[in-house]
Amino acid sequence: MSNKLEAKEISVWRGDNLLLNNVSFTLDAGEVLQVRGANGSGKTTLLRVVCGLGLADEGQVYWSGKPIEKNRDQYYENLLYLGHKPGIKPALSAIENLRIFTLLNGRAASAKTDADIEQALDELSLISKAHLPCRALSAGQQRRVALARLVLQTAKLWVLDEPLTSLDKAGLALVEQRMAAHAHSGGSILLTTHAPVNMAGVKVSTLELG
Amino acid sequence: MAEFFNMGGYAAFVWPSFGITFLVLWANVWFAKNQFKRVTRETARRSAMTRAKKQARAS
Amino acid sequence: MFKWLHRFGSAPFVYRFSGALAPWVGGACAVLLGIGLYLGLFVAPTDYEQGESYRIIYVHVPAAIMSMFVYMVMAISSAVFLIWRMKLADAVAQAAAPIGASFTFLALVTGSLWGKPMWGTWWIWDGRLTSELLLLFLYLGYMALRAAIEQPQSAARAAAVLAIVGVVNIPIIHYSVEWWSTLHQPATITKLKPSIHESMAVPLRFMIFGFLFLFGYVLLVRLRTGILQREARASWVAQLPEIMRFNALAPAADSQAVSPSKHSETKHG
Amino acid sequence: MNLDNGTSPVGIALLIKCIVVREWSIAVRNPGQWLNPLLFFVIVVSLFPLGIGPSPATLETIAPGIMWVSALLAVLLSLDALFDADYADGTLEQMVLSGQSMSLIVLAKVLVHWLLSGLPLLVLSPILGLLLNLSLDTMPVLMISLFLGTLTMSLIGAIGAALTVGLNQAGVLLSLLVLPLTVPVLIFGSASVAAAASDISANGPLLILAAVLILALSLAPLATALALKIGVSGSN
Repeated sequence: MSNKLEAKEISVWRGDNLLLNNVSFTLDAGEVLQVRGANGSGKTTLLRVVCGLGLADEGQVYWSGKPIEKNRDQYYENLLYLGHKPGIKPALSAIENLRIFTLLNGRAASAKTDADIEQALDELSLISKAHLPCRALSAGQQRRVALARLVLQTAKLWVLDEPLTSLDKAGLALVEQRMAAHAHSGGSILLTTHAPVNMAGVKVSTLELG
Repeated sequence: MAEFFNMGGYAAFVWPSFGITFLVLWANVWFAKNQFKRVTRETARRSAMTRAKKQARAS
Repeated sequence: MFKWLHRFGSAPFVYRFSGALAPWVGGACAVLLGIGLYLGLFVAPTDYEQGESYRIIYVHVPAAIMSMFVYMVMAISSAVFLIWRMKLADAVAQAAAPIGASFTFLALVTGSLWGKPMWGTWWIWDGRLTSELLLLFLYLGYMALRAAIEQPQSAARAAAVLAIVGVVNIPIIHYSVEWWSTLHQPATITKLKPSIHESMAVPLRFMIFGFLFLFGYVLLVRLRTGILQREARASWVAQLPEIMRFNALAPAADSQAVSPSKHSETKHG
Repeated sequence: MNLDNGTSPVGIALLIKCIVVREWSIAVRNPGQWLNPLLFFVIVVSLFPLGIGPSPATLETIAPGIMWVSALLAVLLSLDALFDADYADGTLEQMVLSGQSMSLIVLAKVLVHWLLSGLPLLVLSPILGLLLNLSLDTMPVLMISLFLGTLTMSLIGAIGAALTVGLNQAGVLLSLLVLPLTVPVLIFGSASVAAAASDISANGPLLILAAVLILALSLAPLATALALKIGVSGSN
């Protein structure tokens, strides 16, 4: 089975109101799916359920044909999640954070050396601040450190929760270019953004929520 | 009868322990039934609301 | 066999089954407690050593036994909930917790009321009473954790983990407290459970089963409440007579969107 | 829901080294996090003589209890920060999503937490023992029992910290959940020191302490890993 992500009739209740009502979608290799909807329409919840970080009241998420609870290792091996929370330790420097990240995501990625990390940081023009504790960086810069993981990890499926927030023009262009490259190389992306995403030569389907 | 209630001088311990026990047990029963009635009313309202929403979504 | 067991997984069946069972269990409890009390207070002879105060065992011992039994019920249903993901098992654990806490509290109160005439102090650091006190903390911790987490699903799973961690610790806590109490108190203090004559033991058995059926009755009522709370959105709940009755009575304006067309002759399944 | 993700794709030693280095560098840069519980321990121990009276005889009899209750509370104080910081900045989610065995990660984190909370208590305890008129020859037993006890306390406390991760006002709830579970450690810990103080061999309680430690070492990380996965999936 190819690396296909599929969600079937995902429903989530928050108390009495129906946050996600029977949401279904499939995401094949090389495809990009943009989840759109007003604030509070359940975009973040849907992404967290897809990553197995949240529990849906009804419905099931499948990765290459199998429910994600059954093949959790294989699924997480191919998954990169970027949530609202930056996912970096403010007390540690960018390089230390990324070193931990590449090691934790193991396998091929752990072959990444400090050189690769510095190269990734350079691409996001953070090399000058690589050794500063992330506490000292601005929100936009911290976001770039988190986004450096896109460069460093070989995950096939990207699940990105508003990756473009607090990024300047240069950062925006860079991330969109990275995403397009990922899609062309057979990777799939599930993302939420408010601004429309323009990726050269990539079919972007959208899923409307709420 | 008075001698019975005296409980051989231990009345001050036997009767309170029986009293407290059955008070607490009865409170358990009463609260359980009371909560059941309250939740039934609450569920009726919620299920009516849910059906209304589902019809609204379906139409 | 599994097919039969599986039916206990479906909420409507358990809801109706416990509804039918509850009155019988309640009746049996009343009968057992009645006989137990009558025998215990009127028929059982006076204890040569403790006089009449030994009659407190007719409430203390059942409460102590039930406090432990209910925690076991909670731990087992929590394990079933975590392993086989049966939502109803969690409803059982949630329903049982306050009852267990009440039994533990009763065991403590009656234990100290019983200890006063014998040792002159309201609280004695006897091994069993101290274990009961710690068991009460475990119950309170379980209920506090479940109340502290907003999302019902996470609260249920976290509380289940705590119940299982607790049940693993209970024997360790119990034996260390026993060891500790023998270490500090000379053995002269008589054990709380005196060796009692057969005629005194009969009422005790009635009382123990009376408490057991009382637990059964309150558990069934609270279980039904839990099922209603969890399945409020389900369609089978909407057809329940007690729910229809409310909707029919509700003022027209409130539920005009929902007008069960011919609610007069509805037959509930 | 399997409790553990099986053997970690990255070598176990490499994973533990990575977590230990991470925790150590965080702790070094934020000393308040682990220094405060030590100061708390010193202050609490020195409060007791003020409350109970300075007479050496009474102090000596209750010294084991004071040392142990204060050590327990000090470790409990430092448990709060075990997972809450990682939860708040999203690194906890990334760990769960990394596919590595959460129990190993938890074990590594708890060991570093113990190195920074339990071990310093150990080092400080003889000095405070003198404050409470404990004789010098009970010091070895005091340190051994604290070594076993504080490590067990960190492991069991980690379960409570994981269950209350992300909750506001988690500190109070954490102590309600964890303290009943640490009663055996308290009983055998202070009993061993009391035995040593009255020149009886303290081997019995110490061996039981070691047994409880091994039980905690093997089971606690599993429960903590499961509790963390539940805690992470709780928030949205």
